[in-house]
Amino acid sequence: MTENTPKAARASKKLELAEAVSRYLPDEVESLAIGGMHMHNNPMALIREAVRQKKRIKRLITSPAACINADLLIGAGLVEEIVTSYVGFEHLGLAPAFRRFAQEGKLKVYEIDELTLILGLKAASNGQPFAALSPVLAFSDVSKFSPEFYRPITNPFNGQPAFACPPIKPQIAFIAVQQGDEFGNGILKGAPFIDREMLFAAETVLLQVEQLAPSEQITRNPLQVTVPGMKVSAVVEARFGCHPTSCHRVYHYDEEHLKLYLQMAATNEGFEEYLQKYIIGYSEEEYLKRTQSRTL
Amino acid sequence: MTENTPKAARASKKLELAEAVSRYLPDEVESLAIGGMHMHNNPMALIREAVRQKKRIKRLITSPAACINADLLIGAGLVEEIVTSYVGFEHLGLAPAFRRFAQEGKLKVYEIDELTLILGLKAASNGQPFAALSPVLAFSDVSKFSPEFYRPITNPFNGQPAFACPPIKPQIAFIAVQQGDEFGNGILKGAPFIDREMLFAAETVLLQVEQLAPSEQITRNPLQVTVPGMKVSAVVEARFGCHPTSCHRVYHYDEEHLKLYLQMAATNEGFEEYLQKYIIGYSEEEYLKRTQSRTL
Amino acid sequence: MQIRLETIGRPRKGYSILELMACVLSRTLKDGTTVGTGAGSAVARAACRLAQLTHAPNLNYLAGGSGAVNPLLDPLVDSSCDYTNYICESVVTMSDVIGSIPSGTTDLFFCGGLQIDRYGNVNLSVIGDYNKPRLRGPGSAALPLMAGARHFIIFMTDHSPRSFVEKVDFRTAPGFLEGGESWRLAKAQGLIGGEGPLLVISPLAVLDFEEESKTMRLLSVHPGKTVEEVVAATGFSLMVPEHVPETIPPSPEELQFLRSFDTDGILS
Amino acid sequence: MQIRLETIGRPRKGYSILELMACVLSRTLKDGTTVGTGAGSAVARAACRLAQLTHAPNLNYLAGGSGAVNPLLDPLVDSSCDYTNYICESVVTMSDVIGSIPSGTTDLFFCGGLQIDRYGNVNLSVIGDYNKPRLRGPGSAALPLMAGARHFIIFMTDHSPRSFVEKVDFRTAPGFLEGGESWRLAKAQGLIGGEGPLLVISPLAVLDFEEESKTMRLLSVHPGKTVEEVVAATGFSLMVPEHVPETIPPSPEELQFLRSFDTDGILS
Repeated sequence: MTENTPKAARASKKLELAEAVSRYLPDEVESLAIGGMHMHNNPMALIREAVRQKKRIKRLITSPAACINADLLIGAGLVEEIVTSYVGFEHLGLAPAFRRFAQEGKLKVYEIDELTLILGLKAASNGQPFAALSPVLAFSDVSKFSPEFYRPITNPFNGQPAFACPPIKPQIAFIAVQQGDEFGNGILKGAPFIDREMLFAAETVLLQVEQLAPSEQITRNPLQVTVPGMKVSAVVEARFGCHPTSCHRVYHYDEEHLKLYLQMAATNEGFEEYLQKYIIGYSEEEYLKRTQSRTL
Repeated sequence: MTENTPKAARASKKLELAEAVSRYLPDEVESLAIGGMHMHNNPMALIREAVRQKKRIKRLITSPAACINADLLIGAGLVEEIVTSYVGFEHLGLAPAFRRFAQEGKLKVYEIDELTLILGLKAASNGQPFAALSPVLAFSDVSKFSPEFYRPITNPFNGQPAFACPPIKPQIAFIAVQQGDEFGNGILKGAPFIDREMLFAAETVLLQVEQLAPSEQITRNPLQVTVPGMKVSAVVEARFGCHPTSCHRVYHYDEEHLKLYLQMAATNEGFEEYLQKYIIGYSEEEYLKRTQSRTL
Repeated sequence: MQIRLETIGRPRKGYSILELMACVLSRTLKDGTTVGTGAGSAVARAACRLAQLTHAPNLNYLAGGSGAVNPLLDPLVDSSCDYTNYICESVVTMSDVIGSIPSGTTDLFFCGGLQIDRYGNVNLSVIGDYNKPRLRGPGSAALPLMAGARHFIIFMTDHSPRSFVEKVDFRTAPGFLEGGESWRLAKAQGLIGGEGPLLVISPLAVLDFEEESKTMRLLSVHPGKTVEEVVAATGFSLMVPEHVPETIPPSPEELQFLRSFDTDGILS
Repeated sequence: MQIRLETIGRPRKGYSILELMACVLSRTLKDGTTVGTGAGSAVARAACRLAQLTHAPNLNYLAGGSGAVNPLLDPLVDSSCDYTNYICESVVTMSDVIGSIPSGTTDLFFCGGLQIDRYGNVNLSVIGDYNKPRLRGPGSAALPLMAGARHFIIFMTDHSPRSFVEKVDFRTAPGFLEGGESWRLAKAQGLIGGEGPLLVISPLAVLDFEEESKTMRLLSVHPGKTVEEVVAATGFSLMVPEHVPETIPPSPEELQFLRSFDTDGILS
């Protein structure tokens, strides 16, 4: 293929973290989807930067199981409403900011089941008018309390009741991958969770890459490159960018730090202290130094 | 994990080709889904065996692009109706038996677009009452001529028209993979096409494996084992079992033989001659010997 | 990170309550079936793996949203989505896992809750008013789909009048609705695919549901617990048969298998 | 298998009609857009790759149902699902590819047909009666979704009164329906997401659609062909502007790039 060299160079999508967030996120984000599940593969560098830049989010859309990714944005007072199936810290406990804001009526929660969330995203990326849902959902209170996502319809084939969920089409999605190139091609080395569903449904995708590598290297086995560059608007390199959550096959979650967060975020004051101690005014490099130092 | 050895042995799902087809296919199959796309990864060994055993198929369900997999069953007079988006030989020409049977009114064709086919399969595996389809399909005649798959409905969110496709739930699916173990765990080394959608929608899956290997070897990198054994009823080893179609990363399609088939299958007599010369009364081993000998 | 030095070399005398629960659950799992587990379900995963190692070599199980099929639990870890779960046989998508509930292709699911009522309805969402709750729980996960699940087992980490309540504040997972009559009506209308909750396990007891009325019934009390304790810890009137046996404790063999993969002592 | 010994060392004088078509199509593709190709679309794939190598380095393209993104065409092959297409950048699912048509996330699709009419409606299904056709074609593929595609280009391998017809026997891909009025009505109702067919290319000519009436219009005739030939080969009254230029032939550079990856001479 030596004679087969393009005449013009391709544009790189690589940006600095702050630049990517400030360029692609309006100050009032209509809807933001955040990838990862539980304490794994959360795009935390992007999320911390959104906190630093105080981007307000009208609607936060999570994967079927959100964790500190959602909790941090909520605690920072940036989120008006959330579409989710679950926000928690799995075996470590409940999500403190989510809990506090919801209990104080300061966060509108659209609680929907995991399948509806996935099918809503798929309806967006497949250009479907809505996702048809099983009538069994009538027996759960989610269909009563989040009626926007469970519109009663009739199954035309048997006359039985069913539900319709509108397409869930995030304005922006934050996704973290282990490896990627400057054109936005990404490799999910571990679990894909529903990151692909999110990025195909979203209008604009910001890709956080643990390790940026030359494109020839990333695309050597294209079958494992399941995040296609064409869906990605900006690529940000962020080593340990999923911290304190895990980055599958690269590092484990930092249970100690997650527990510290849970403790501090239990009150408004503690949460504010957490932000001041680790995030606001600090670069990602400084964040990592500070969180790894046990003597601060 | 040495102390962690199961008390009882797991049952193998490995069967001889003839045994698998005779045990799992009734003489009148309600619906059969066949994997692969175009002249690639077609589960031909299973299909030839269904022809040998003269299994009648009420409804044949293909991937978005069927080839000789569908044409052979149709030419053998075994298929009553077909649900498909495309039956052809891509750059090599039209599908001769499909064409002849349809033109003579001996085959009911439910022609549907590719997305509807995929969404119908997904509706089955996701337990959805139906798949909601875009109103743009009203402008294509497929929605008029296959009304069973395009039931007019109203989008409850905006009052616009839309369509509903019923779940497509095959009774049996034939799927070919490059590598697998005796428990039905399979690795799609090349394109997955819509083989996974089919096998998740089907009640019973027969897995044709190019190369059977010990389970420890197959499951060494579980992330590439995307055909889970739990969905598979029987595993059949069939070397060159996709011939004359390709088996991605193992062998190319046999263009010479496909052209020979196209020529012979152009008439009823020629098709019958093809069956007698290569399939009926011959084992798969004999089939391969005969097709590879250019002097028969 | 997450190295549990304190558990290495811990004494292995007796058994913990989580080990007992894992053994009891394991025994209910049938060979050849497919079982789904969810978030924070180390006990459920342990039960599945234990069943595979003992009486159910052909059982298949899914580790929650990870999509991992038949993790070897090498070793057992807390998080359902931990990469360790990918030491397994195959991997399916999240949508494959969740879709298999309403499609009825997974035979049994495990689920947990903050509250459960006498008919097996489960609440994992809110306590108090939905829009300004006294306690905001994590949320529904896959629980609303349980009316489509063929069977499900409810795992309660607390057994007190706060968690075993007369009526759940929010019905996340539908159990037998308002009891036998309402259940049979919904079944007759063809709207419910599944068979309802099969079993409830708590730190005190094993319970199921009486066939006709679908009210919760005491099946066995764990060793060291009494019927009276269970009744007092239950916020509704529990159906108590005349003879309530003791829950069969883990056998030495069960414990040996369990600890062969729970080397970090997650269940201890 | 499929070794084309006869093409090795073939003379490379002039250019073939397929090479011309690939060059013309390539020039229509805009940098930074995403393009979808379908079954048996070696020319469309070649056009996309050529565009990447010349004026559109940031163009992305999909090789049909293979889900392969940006195949290097190393070398160009006939089948859209050939494994050779996986010498590429990334791989998406079939559903990702097809879903991107009605969702409007792919900017342009290529499609072909057995018949096309004056308003750009395309038939790939049947000629004659649907239930007992004179000719049973391969079938719809993704063509019915074209009313949702942002743009599409129609590639015709035959240009004769049999293929360019007054009215298609079966409307597989909707073009501008029954012309400008019907099109504007459907657009006004919000039922059509796309902008309709952009261009038609045949072995004789390049054509587009007049803005108001949406009837097919001759844009250029290929070198060596005449306006009269094109008109005679068209089964409906074609809109012919006063001055019809000649299709610009492949430049030496275009041919050099094209043949750098078409080493098997698929387009020769």
